Amino acid sequence: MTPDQTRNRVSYSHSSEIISSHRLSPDIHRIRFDNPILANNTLPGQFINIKVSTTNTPLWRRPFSLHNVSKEEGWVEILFRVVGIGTKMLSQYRQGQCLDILGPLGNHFIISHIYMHSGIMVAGGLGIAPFLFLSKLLLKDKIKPILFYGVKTASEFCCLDEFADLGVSTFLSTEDGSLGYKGFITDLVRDQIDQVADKQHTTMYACGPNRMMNTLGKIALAHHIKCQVSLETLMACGVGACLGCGVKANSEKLSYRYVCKEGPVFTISEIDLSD
Amino acid sequence: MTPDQTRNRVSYSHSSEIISSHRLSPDIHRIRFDNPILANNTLPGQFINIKVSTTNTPLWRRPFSLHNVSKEEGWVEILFRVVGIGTKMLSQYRQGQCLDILGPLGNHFIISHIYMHSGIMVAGGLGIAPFLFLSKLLLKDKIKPILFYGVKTASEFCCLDEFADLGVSTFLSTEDGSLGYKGFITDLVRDQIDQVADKQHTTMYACGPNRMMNTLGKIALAHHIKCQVSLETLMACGVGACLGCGVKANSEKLSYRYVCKEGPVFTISEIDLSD
Amino acid sequence: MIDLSVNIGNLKLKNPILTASGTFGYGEEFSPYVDLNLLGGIVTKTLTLNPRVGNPFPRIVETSSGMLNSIGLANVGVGKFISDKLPFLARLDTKIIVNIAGFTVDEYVEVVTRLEDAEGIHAYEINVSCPNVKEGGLEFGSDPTITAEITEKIKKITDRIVIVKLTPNITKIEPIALAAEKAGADAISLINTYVGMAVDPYSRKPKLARIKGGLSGPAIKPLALAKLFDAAKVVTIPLIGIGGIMNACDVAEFMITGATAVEIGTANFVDPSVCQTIINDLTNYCIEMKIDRIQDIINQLEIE
Amino acid sequence: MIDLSVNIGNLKLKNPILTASGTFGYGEEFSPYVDLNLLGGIVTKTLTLNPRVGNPFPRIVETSSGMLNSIGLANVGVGKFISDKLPFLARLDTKIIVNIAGFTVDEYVEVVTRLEDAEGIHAYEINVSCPNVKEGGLEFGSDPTITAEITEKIKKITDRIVIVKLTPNITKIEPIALAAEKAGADAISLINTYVGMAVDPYSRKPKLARIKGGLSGPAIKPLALAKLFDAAKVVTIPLIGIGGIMNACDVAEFMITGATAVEIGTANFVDPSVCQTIINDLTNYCIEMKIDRIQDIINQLEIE
Ligand SMILES: Cc1cc2nc3c(=O)[nH]c(=O)nc-3n(C[C@H](O)[C@H](O)[C@H](O)COP(=O)(O)OP(=O)(O)OC[C@H]3O[C@@H](n4cnc5c(N)ncnc54)[C@H](O)[C@@H]3O)c2cc1C
Ligand SMILES: Cc1cc2nc3c(=O)[nH]c(=O)nc-3n(C[C@H](O)[C@H](O)[C@H](O)COP(=O)(O)OP(=O)(O)OC[C@H]3O[C@@H](n4cnc5c(N)ncnc54)[C@H](O)[C@@H]3O)c2cc1C
Ligand SMILES: Cc1cc2nc3c(=O)[nH]c(=O)nc-3n(C[C@H](O)[C@H](O)[C@H](O)COP(=O)(O)O)c2cc1C
Ligand SMILES: Cc1cc2nc3c(=O)[nH]c(=O)nc-3n(C[C@H](O)[C@H](O)[C@H](O)COP(=O)(O)O)c2cc1C
Ligand code: FES
Ligand code: FES
Repeated sequence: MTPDQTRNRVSYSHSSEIISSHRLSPDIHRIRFDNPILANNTLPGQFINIKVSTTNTPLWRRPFSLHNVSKEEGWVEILFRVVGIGTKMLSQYRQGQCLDILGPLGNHFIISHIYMHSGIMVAGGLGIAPFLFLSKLLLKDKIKPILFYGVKTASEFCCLDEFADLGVSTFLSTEDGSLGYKGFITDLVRDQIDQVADKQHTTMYACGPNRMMNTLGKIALAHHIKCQVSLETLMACGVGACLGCGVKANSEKLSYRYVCKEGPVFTISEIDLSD
Repeated sequence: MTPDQTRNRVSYSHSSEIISSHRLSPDIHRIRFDNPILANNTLPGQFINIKVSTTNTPLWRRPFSLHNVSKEEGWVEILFRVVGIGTKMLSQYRQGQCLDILGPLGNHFIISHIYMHSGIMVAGGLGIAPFLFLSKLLLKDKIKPILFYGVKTASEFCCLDEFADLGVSTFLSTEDGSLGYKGFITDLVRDQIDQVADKQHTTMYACGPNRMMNTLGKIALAHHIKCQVSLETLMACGVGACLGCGVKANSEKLSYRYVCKEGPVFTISEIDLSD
Repeated sequence: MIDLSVNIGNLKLKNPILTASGTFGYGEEFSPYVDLNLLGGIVTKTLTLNPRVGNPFPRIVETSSGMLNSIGLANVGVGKFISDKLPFLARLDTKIIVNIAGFTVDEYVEVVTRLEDAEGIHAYEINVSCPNVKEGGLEFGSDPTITAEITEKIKKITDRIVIVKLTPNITKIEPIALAAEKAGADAISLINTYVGMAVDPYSRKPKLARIKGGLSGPAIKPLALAKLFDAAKVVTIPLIGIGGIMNACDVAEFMITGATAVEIGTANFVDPSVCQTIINDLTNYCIEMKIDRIQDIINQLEIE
Repeated sequence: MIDLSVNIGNLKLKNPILTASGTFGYGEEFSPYVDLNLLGGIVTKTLTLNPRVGNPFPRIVETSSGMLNSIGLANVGVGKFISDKLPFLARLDTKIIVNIAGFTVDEYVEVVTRLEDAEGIHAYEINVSCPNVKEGGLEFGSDPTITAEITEKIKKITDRIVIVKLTPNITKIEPIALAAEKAGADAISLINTYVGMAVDPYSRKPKLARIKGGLSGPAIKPLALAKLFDAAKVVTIPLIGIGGIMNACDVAEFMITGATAVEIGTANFVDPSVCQTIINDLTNYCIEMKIDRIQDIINQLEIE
């Protein structure tokens, strides 16, 4: 399926019950929602837009990647960091409470059975969120998942157990050297890329800070590896109406791509992350 | 102590933990807060002003009478009906969560040991709230508490057990006749007033809809009974600053009394409830 | 049966719920969330003569009960609208109101001229909140004379309903509303966004690339209502209320104050199916209030 | 040590935190909640020549992130202020700014004349948002000429600092700000409340007895900031920012945009000790930002 086709999929808004809410570290939380329709109609890279308050503050919904999904059990999970009022409120909801969820929204990572032997996921910080879901799909398609995952300091790592249980090959980095490679994850990717994958038969998936993804794009280009990046911007609507979520397109004439509708996943060559 | 003296008491604002929150009927709730300072410094008729949300909606605090207080155990209780967004939010907080409470605010019912043998409390609907606290104080002062309590239909009665346990003589009315006297509580008061109390040695305390209190005022006047009423108005600040909580004073020249500061308890003759 | 229909001049709307320009795309974006045929009408994103990519980012900021936007009239341009967007809209069983703007008076006229040849448009909404290039960027709509001039010139070249959408960024709305009425406007819609800004106290930068933007959402509802009240006192043509409407009670507030219809803007971002919810709830409101026709509440503010 | 002091002309404030007129009573009301001596200054409730009971009730309405008020300048009148309220204020170790208004130009002058004899006042804040009885109730402050006239006449009779408090209910703030500056104002404070209204959809009545009132609170912060930005571009006298400030970050936003000091209004209702909290947090903000003097952020908006 191409990203284009998913655009016409129906997306739903309805009240979903919280099945569980866990604090994984002081500021990272995981919430599981009961929502069979959503669980059955989403692909990795897509996101949901959650109304976190019952009042007008905060006014906008808050977007989160689908982190983990069980079609069988009919639930979806998000993984998030508390960074402001919306995520704070979200972290305080408890099992049994209901939230209004809109989704699935946006396009998704593209997996190609035809040429892919492996998929290289590169996560910076909370960019890890969509990759548990993606790993599962890669495995289902018999494609080897490889994860590069960088954070500032070791305590920020999430879900390492889950990735290990799935048998994902994992390369870690921390900026302070407290675990794994000391430095940026992009440097580790550059070091290891020749070893880990057959460049013709792999795709790189990246999610993290724009600077990280911009650097990765260059690495991918230099190595002739296909590269898809998942972007974050401010979003008022999430459905393509407000025109608030643009990124510069990689084109001669100034133009923009809208992340909620044309993304959040882009081929690196489509967009310009240079500033 | 006169109402005037209490005005200079210190009132505090601080975060109080919810010890318990119970739903007494579909729309009536009781919350107990841990707050020893408040419990030790308040008298019946005073109120607290609660910040029910952590955001700017709703913006104002919400005022509630002190319903029940334990100096010994250091807690205070409010009794409230869910009527809008603020009370809805309040009803959803759970044990262990904290809310910012400002109080005690306002003046209080005056109990006079000198002449009082009994105190007649007249409650309409949620006007019952302050009378549990008041009953306890009357009893402590060896003054007989008598309660007239009217609601629309029997299911709306609250705390009847508590009043019974204290030994408060209780007269009930419902508009639909489902329990007690059928009709308005003011009619029941008019019927019974000669029997229940020695007019020279009693005070009437009233809390409920303005119309009820206006009628009561007339009854009290006709019978030469002292009458104190507790009023409700919209309140932006609760501390005498916004000038939003006025009621007409009973004076020749138009003037207002401010409920949060000069009230909420007034001698019926001070104010004009006629419209 | 509750009758929700209202009339804007000779344009009969199924119900008073229109979508506000710039908050509902070209309609299509909302088809997964709303049965578009249920709407009173769709007001499309402001069209300009030429396509516009819009302002640099960030273009949006969330504020307390509101948001700022400086989208910069990004739109596909009148040509592409007619070829790519209008066919979808024209097939719908609802009224299509095309919002237009220009950077000179002539551009306003030119956009309408181009649209006159196209089918499926029921009305124009004239966005006079555009910066007037000749007058140093002050909004056209802050000057009654220019507002009248634009209205008159457009009325001359079309038989379609002409709605003039006013800016609230003015001392008094009355002279502008009167000027639009005198110039032949069939209706007035009000209001567009209020000029606002926001600053990041840490980076010390404005939160919008273009520094200032337009405030919308429930924060401005009391202001919008007061402007409507003022306009309702002086004009007799139908008024369309806009500003911070989130639910059916808000709609009733505006209609009671003098609006014949309303437009729903920012609320669509919070809940893309809100218009449908509001239409349902409006029926319930009528039932609760024992009203057969929603029309009966228009301008029924009770003042002592 | 962080230096929070700022100067309004030759008036040195301990810190930029003032209380807004009408939201802090005559100071005394807040003594249980705030150590008044810690404040940059106290701006008192608008005084008029004669005492006023104010408007009928309801006078206040809560709105989304804001509130409407139509208190109607209820106040004790200048005489009783001097005898009953000022003695308490004069004993405090903070600056006392007395806000005044009139219903004619002469009344403004008369109120100041009366206050000139009293001790303990550091500055006047002139509330020009009053309805001008002669001009059919339009606010004095919407006319630059009248604003200048009031300012000039008051400047002539006092050596105290004169701050002119502007209304936001105007198309452009620049001409009024310039008029006040040219007429000799030592500083400008902005803004007063925005005209708004609210309706009860069930009773169909306005929620305020006087129909319209003034909107304040966080809802209007983006609007107030934009007005401040506009004024800061044209005048050189110090500006005092007002509108929706709830916390120290908001204070920083206003100062970066051009305010030398700020006034805290509606926030006092939500939390009567908010001014003290803000002063503390402002020190923390400076530490976090590695700034020694809060003055250094004034007008430091970074624009590309
Ligand atoms: C498609 C998409 C998927 C996302 N997936 C995840 C996820 O899986 N897990 C996760 O933790 N976060 C994710 N985010 C980011 C998340 O939406 C924001 O962290 C959240 O909206 C912040 O809300 P808040 O109210 O807590 O913060 P605010 O109080 O609104 O803001 C706090 C800070 O965060 C910044 N911020 C706010 N919203 C965003 C945003 N959308 N993108 C970047 N910065 C922002 C603000 O500028 C501010 O500095 C995603 C964002 C997008 C657009
Ligand atoms: C001194 C005082 C003591 C009070 N004690 C109690 C009490 O012990 N128990 C209790 O249940 N309630 C009490 N109230 C009333 C209580 O404060 C309101 O019910 C509450 O503020 C409503 O908040 P809300 O957000 O749920 O309603 P909103 O959404 O704000 O309003 C819902 C409806 O309630 C009305 N309303 C709102 N505030 C008040 C108010 N202060 N007075 C009257 N009507 C109001 C509104 O006009 C509206 O019709 C007291 C009020 C005062 C002033
Ligand atoms: C993101 C955004 C874009 C807008 N674009 C336009 C526009 O192109 N033309 C226009 O006339 N109004 C535009 N508006 C203003 C709305 O149509 C409406 O007048 C305003 O938002 C107030 O209504 P609301 O509070 O319901 O949003 C826009 C508003 C928003 C929030
Ligand atoms: C209840 C109330 C009463 C007010 N009274 C006055 C007044 O008497 N004089 C005056 O100049 N401003 C008055 N104001 C306006 C405030 O001083 C301030 O300019 C405005 O509220 C905006 O600031 P805020 O959003 O921080 O409240 C009043 C505001 C409120 C809310
Ligand atoms: S978030 Fe509104 S268009 Fe993308
Ligand atoms: S509630 Fe503000 S003065 Fe009483």
